[in-house]
Amino acid sequence: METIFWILSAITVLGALFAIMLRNLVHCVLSLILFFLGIAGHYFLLRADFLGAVQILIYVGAVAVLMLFAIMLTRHVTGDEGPREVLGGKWWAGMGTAIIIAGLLWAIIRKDQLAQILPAGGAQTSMVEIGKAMVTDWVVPFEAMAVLLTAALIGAVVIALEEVIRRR
Amino acid sequence: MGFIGKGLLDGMVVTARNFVGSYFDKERLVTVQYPEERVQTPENSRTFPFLVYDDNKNPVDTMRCVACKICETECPPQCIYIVMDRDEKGKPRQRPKVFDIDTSVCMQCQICVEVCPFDAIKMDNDYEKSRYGRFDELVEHLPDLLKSNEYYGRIKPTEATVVDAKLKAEKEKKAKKAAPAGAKPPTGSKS
Amino acid sequence: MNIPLGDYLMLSAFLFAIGLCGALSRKNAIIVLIGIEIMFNAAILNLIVFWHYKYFAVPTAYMFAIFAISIAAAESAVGLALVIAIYRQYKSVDVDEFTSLKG
Amino acid sequence: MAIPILFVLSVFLGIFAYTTLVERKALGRIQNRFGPNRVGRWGILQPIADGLKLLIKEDIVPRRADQFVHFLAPVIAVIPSILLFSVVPVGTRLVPVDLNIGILFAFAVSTVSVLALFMGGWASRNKFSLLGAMRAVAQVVSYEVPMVLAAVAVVMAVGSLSTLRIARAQSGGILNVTNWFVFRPWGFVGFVLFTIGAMAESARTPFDIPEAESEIIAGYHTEYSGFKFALFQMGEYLASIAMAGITVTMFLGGYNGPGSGPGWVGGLISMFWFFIKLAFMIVLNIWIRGTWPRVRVDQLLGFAWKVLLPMSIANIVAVGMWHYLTFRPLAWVATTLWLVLWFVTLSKLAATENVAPRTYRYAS
Repeated sequence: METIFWILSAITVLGALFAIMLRNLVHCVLSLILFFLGIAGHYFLLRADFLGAVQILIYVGAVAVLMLFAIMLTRHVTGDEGPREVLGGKWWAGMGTAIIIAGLLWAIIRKDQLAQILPAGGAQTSMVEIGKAMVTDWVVPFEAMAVLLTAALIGAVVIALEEVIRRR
Repeated sequence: MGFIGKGLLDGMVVTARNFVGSYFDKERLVTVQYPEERVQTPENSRTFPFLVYDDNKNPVDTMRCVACKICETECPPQCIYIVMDRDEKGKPRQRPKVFDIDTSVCMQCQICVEVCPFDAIKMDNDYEKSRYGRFDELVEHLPDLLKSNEYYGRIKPTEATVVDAKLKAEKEKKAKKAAPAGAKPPTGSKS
Repeated sequence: MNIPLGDYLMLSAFLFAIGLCGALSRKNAIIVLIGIEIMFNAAILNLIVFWHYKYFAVPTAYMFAIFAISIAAAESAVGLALVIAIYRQYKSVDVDEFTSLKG
Repeated sequence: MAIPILFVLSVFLGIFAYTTLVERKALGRIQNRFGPNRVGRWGILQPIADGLKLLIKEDIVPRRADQFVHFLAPVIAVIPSILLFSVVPVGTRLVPVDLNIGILFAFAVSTVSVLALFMGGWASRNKFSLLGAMRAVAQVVSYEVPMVLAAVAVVMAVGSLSTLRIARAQSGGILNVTNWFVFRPWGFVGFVLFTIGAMAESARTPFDIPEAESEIIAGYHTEYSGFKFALFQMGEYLASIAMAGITVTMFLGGYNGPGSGPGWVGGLISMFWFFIKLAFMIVLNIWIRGTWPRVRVDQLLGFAWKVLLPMSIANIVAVGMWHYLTFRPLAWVATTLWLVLWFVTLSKLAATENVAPRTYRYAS
């Protein structure tokens, strides 16, 4: 179990690092996919099977593919950044912020009893339970989500199609 | 009655009929199993030239070619190369010593056949000429080029009948002409 | 499973920092979006870790995670549509060049 | 655990090899030709010969290609296809893995395969490859939606995502046959929708625009040769066989059939029925491939979003009606009417161009 955890963590961290550091945009997205898969593996390890499958289905199957499409539509298809500098002028600001936040979180986590081993949960939350919870206790957020997704769908289409409509 | 997708279903019926039919009805099959069976080529199809001889027992001596080199000069891509055969004294025998056709250059125009006064060169319909090399292997030499008159009659029956009749008539005419002059052996068989 | 809860929290803290670094320091709008996605995922991982160790029987955290994933998907769809629209306007995806709102 | 996995790997890879042969033979016969018939009697050793040929062929990588991604793409193409088999219950006693999120797992895994297509097309640095990759992504992403929604209908009826539970729910009835979901109005519609979606997802011929030979050479695998090409083919075929297996499990009653049961004998009979149905699905795929012309890109996407998607949503509503109308004859009539109504409406809406019936001047 621990070995799997460390392997998955290594995959996840490396994927995330490469995703923000590589020069080639498509490579960035591909390593982002590695990161997503690592996170899905963590979900499976944490016995959240449904969430793991949803993670792969939505992030790998939809979000990453959407990003690839956006790269294809906006840049030279090879995805290379070109000779310009990769990081912005104030890269040290971003780096510094990240280091400070990581340090703070590390301090908080080390300090508390959070670092100790906790017993894992009992029986698996079944799909049926999740489904029931979604349409009883959580029906309002669920419906709100439906509205949000519809709005996002229409909004995305309208924003991206603007040019075409104007051309006509 | 039409509904969406009816055309697709009709198409599937057609292909199913083809599938089943091809097992029972040999007429449907459009392909032949090549090395075992061959397509009958049309009589006037042509590939490369060959030299005709008359007597199966003695092909070299009974070939009709007299090495007159008309075909060599007429050949548009100049793929024919002829050297006349000579006896020890240097007197020309009326037959080629070397007769080469570079089949990689030959464009199968049949002009050599048209110009030959002796009906010695004819077009083959053998299409299996693939070789393992590009240069020497594609040059056909005299022994490969010699083919019998029966073979010619077999691949191009109509044309061969006409040619045979013509040659026979010529021979008779010559014999008639030669008879008064004396017993001179007809050309073509000198040995 | 005897992995300390803290290890998971450290992992997600790291991932969050990496995502933040990417979102703040890169010039390319798509990489900024990638950084935001990484931060989202780190947060959801945190949620699921706590669910696993403390509230396994209750699907509340699960619900939150599912909703968060859907929101992230919607967000990235709209974000990428915006990137495409901005690219049409400026012929660039460099966030430093989108300065027409500066006045 | 180990035996089913070994079984899956060996048997389904064998089925893959011989599917290529059967497909070539059947396509030949459909076009009034013999298929391959040289290697062994009836060409029975043809798959082995093909495999050997592809193994010893030179592996060409374009100089400007993105070497790493170019190498990775065919590998990724195969992995999800093999993983798909892990949730297909082959017999009552032979279930590789019974995941309680089986169907969802299958869809999640099958979405990964699109990445392989994209990576292969993008890394080749070839405009045809890239066009193929773009088409592949657009197509797979669009067809996933109606396919998942068609599966949702079954999941709603069974109340579980587990493939084994879905297969079990279809046992019983007369001869173990009448409870198959394909013999329900919503099940039949779902079967058609899912089959179309699965065909599009694995880029089989009526929807093979990612590799349309006459338009973009070979699409995303234009620049692949040798064994990498073989891996792409293998991934594609395995995915389509696995999708056929999932279709069988969800709509055609899985391993259920006359005589299948929990015992050893019943288990063997159930495997027999499963493979018979799998063969039926494969043959149907080949038959369709041999018959229908390739659709145009805009037709393809329009069909997914304008016909399949509304139809699958209507199908979900039909399952709800089926569930709540406990008086079965009424449920039959109501769901059938509802689905036919939608079908007629959508087909009327889809046929926007009124093309006059074609008159032939010379043909009869």
